[in-house]
Amino acid sequence: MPTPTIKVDAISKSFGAFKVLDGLSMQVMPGEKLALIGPSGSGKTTILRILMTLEKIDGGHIEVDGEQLYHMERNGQLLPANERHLAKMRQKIGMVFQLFNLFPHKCVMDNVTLAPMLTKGVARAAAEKRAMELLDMVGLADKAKAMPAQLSGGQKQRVAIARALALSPKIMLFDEVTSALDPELVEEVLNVMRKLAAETDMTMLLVTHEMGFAHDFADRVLFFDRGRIVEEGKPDEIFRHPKQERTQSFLKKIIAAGHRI
Amino acid sequence: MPTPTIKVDAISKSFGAFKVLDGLSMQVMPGEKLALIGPSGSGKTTILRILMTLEKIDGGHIEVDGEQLYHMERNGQLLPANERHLAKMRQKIGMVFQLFNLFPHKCVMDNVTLAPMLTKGVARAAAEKRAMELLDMVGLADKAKAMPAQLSGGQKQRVAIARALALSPKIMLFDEVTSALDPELVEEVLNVMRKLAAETDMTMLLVTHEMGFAHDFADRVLFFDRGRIVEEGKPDEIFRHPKQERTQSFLKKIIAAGHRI
Amino acid sequence: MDWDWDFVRQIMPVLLQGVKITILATVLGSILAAIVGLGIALARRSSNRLVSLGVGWFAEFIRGTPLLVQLYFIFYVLPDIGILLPPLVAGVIGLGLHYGTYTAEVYRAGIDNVPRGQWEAAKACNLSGRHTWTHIILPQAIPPMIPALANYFIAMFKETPLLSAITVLELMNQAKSVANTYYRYIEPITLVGAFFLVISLCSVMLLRWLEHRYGRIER
Amino acid sequence: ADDSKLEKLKSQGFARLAIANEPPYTAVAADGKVSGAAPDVAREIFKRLGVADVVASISEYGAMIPGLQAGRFDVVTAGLFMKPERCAAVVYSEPVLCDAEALLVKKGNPKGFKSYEDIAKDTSATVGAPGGGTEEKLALNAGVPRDRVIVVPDGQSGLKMVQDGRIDAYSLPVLSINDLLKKASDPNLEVIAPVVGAPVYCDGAAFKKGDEALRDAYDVELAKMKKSGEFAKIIEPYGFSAAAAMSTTREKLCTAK
Amino acid sequence: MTQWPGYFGLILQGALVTIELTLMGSVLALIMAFLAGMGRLSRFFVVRAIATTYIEFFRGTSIFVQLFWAYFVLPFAGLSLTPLQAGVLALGLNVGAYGAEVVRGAILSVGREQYEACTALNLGRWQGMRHVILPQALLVMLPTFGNNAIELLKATSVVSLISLADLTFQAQVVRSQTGSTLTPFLSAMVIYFSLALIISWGVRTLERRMARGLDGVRV
Ligand SMILES: Nc1ncnc2c1ncn2[C@@H]1O[C@H](COP(=O)(O)OP(=O)(O)OP(=O)(O)O)[C@@H](O)[C@H]1O
Ligand SMILES: Nc1ncnc2c1ncn2[C@@H]1O[C@H](COP(=O)(O)OP(=O)(O)OP(=O)(O)O)[C@@H](O)[C@H]1O
Ligand SMILES: [Mg+2]
Ligand SMILES: [Mg+2]
Repeated sequence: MPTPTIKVDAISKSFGAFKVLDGLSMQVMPGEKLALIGPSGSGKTTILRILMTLEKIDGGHIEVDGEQLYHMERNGQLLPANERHLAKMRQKIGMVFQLFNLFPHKCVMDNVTLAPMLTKGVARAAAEKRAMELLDMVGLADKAKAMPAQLSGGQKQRVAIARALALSPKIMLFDEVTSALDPELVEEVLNVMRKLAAETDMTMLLVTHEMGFAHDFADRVLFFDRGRIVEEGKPDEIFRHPKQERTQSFLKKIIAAGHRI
Repeated sequence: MPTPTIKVDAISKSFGAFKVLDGLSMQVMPGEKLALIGPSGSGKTTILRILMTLEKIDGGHIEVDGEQLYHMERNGQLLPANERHLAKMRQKIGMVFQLFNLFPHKCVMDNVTLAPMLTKGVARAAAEKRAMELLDMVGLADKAKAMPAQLSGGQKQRVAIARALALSPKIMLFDEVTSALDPELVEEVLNVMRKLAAETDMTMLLVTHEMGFAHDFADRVLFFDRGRIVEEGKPDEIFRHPKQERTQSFLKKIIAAGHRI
Repeated sequence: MDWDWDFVRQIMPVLLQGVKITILATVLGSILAAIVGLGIALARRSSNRLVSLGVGWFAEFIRGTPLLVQLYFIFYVLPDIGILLPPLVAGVIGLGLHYGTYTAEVYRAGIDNVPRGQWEAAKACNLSGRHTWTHIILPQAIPPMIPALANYFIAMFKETPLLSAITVLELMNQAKSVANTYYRYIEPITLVGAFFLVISLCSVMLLRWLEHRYGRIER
Repeated sequence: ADDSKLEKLKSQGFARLAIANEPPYTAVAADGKVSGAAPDVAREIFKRLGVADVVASISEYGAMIPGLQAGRFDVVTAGLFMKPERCAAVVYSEPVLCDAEALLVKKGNPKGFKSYEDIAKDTSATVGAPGGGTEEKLALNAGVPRDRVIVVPDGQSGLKMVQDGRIDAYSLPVLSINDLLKKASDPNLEVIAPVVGAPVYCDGAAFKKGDEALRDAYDVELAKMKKSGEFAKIIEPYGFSAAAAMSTTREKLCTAK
Repeated sequence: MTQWPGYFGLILQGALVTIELTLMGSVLALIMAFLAGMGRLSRFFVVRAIATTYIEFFRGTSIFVQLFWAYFVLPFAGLSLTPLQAGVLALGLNVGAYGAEVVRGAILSVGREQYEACTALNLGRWQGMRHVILPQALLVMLPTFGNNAIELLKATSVVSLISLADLTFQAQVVRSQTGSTLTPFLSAMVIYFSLALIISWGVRTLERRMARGLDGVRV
């Protein structure tokens, strides 16, 4: 069995007195596409943010690609990671946010080339060549010179995906990337993600309320509730034959609200 | 044939150079439940806001309950309506907003009783009695003393519905009342609206992206595109056998995006 | 007491002399305030509690006491510990320090107003701290600050008459001096008012333009 | 109708005085009580005129004449020396307090000032004086350029500026400077008095134009006090010379060139 | 040798005058701020024009000039004010003009959707203002009003120009009577700062009171 790309081991995380993650463990294998579903507030976003090092953990361990994420080994001892170690580990991980978080003062091209040029010292010409390939892939080659404010939500999100890909991460994290979009614009983003899933062997973690897409896209689905994984399995198992009562009632409500699975 | 409750006659409305409504006409019969669907920016919200007198019209006429909305008859002449006339006409109409728009500094009870007490001079005791009935109806009798910030989105929206009902309008306007809610909370609001549709003979206009709900709820569906009504008919006709190409492509995209109809 | 246009003509050159000093003091004071403000804002973000709290209280103290008294202090008390400043320099330092505590708030708000998502996106792009500041945060934080900074510039301009307390011959002092020489008060003081009004109205227009130009970043 | 002002003061029971924050013309005791040569004389005269009390408020020099003109004060007794321009702006009583000009300099008078002309000649020298005061005008008339005459807000500031070397000399009437120096008791300072070529000046009580009747009544009482010696009794403890005040007249001072 | 206790008493008397000025000035400023701030949002052009003129005039000219006018020029127009009245008038009108912009900004900061909810509930213009908009706007205004009150406190130091025996003025008197510079000015600064702290503490307490249960409203 190959090393898991991500190995989360009994991590916990609280905000003040509120325990968001409670001894959570999970593993993600190389190239796996994972969907994280569950009710609001169950900790789905939090685990992605922890993997992206946007939040600290209170306890437990995380390995990415066989290396400790929040700890460094020095002379056989595990020390808390310093900023240099974190920066090194972050190279393996990219993230796309619900609200895109494009840099509003930079054009599309600069949004995509900024990080490779600054963090990897890629020359401008090379960075722009790669950026054009990526923009082409997300169908926005003609918007390279546009400012983010001139784009629709769906276009912004596709730029955000290109920007994350520009650093060639091994792992991509997607947090409800379509939930801020008009329904008509959702499809164009999902199409890009389908293409990505089909064409690359990146490991992908996806938080979503689009059960239909989660079903088609994921190799495995994790159902979260109150900071724990209540149930996991193949999409068909989870969506058609959920075992846990909590999962059943959640899916029932979602269906009643008019969503297709 | 009875007088239509709402009669919209060739109205037009522009924002700057952009024509949002373009010679739109429609009629709504007493007690009818109408669903307005269509792509983003097609003018659905705008027509509701015009009926609520939140926007002015540039041309055309609107009759509510047989009376002119934006005009007054004086000595056989049609004059632009003054504030007094508008206030009189507004008594017939209530509206529920996408973002609830509760008054955050007043408790639930005060939100509901404020308008009846101020605009109709209802005594506090009577207003509170009626408010309790309404809160009971929307399932929130126990939250009367809560502040809006302490409520979930679905609860807020139900308070907003009770608040609008407190003025006993003949017509209720709903603008995407569930689209700001977490999927799990959508159902509780739709339930209240189903109950309302079943129990009262109010005329109801509903803008929504929840095609499934529109299908079950409406007597008639209007499909908007670019400020015009492209197609209208019974829900089954529109959703199962749309005649216009524009309607077909719109519904296809919505379904592809994972919504059930 | 009647208005005397001949007198106005006669005193105009002297008053203009005062205007020059007033503007000089304002410009130098503003530059200092912009720098001091940034220093305070950064010091208050410092992870060293001693620095952030110390600077914080110092700034609060400066902000809570009148500039007039501070000017007296700088000019008349500091020499006792060997710091002897020329009047204009003392005035500029007083203005710069006092208004620096205000601009510090502007810097702070400007930086805080950059959405958290931008910091996070920068991290997700693996940018270093320095790159995040120079390429992402400051370019977004500074343009919206410009109107607020300009506002303090105007406020400072109107407080320059205080410098007369430390013998700077700015506009108000010139006017008083003229008035005391000829025992006519209405003309010089009214002219000072008119100068202030004209310059403020012009700067209000400039401000509107700045707000329009830099006020918000489209997202 | 001319006496109406005095009648008004009598009936309200007090007169409003503008005084300067400048010992020994004015002194404020630790309990806040105002005394000093100028207000003491005024208090006595008003008492004789039938006005029971005086209410003194300390004012900036620059604010005195406008305050008088605006009807804020009934009289200014603050060491405002009589000079032709001032005589045109207000109406003065007969002379009350007289004093010559002095210069406060560093010990040993390093620049050797004897007169305002000496200051004018030394192109690096600066002199401080109260804004709008007699000294400022004397210095300007002596040819000291505007930018070397520093307007100093008050005596204490002037003293401090000489101590700190900001100005080379500070000019005030002799008695004021002596008082300042006494309080500072700084052995490194020295007073040059009187300034050569500067006239002896006298102040008088200054009234608003139109209040000539009141002024005349004031003069009558003042003259009586001068004659009886009570005047000397009041002002001499403060260091002023009654003889000086009696040796000259308003007319002389107001028409001096 | 110097009778310090007595002179501190004088300084405290000055502090009382400063407090009195600050309180009365704040009341006047508050009234003017609401009148002019809401006036600028009026439907009637004339009301808007008057409010705008007032605001621009008093923000445009310096407080020194306004004080001088109130004290020395108004009497020529037959309106003779005591120094305290003139001080309160100038300070109140001046700070009121700044406050008016705060009131206006706060009213505008209440989201459009709140106005629309009022219309949809058929509340009249004034009813909506009184019951829905102002209560929310008040909370937004409060912190800035606190700052304005501190500005007013500091501005009282300039009334020494019109011979009002406030804190700064008494410090000056004590300085020239005792020959000591450091002690009176340092005491004055400490007193000013304490008063400023009291104001900001008061405002914060009030704010916390009003914000209870109101997480939805921007504070
Ligand atoms: N910075 C924070 N401070 C305090 N509480 C927080 C913070 N971030 C998240 N939380 C809380 O942690 C819980 C889990 O949040 P999280 O965002 O992970 O949920 P989620 O599963 O992504 O929900 P959703 O579907 O609504 O996005 C929530 O109750 C949230 O309120
Ligand atoms: N106040 C306004 N100023 C300028 N343009 C406006 C304004 N309000 C609406 N519009 C524009 O009018 C068009 C129609 O808007 P409307 O809100 O009616 O659409 P909609 O059908 O409700 O769309 P959605 O489904 O996104 O809510 C849009 O293009 C919108 O940008
Ligand atoms: Mg989330
Ligand atoms: Mg809409």
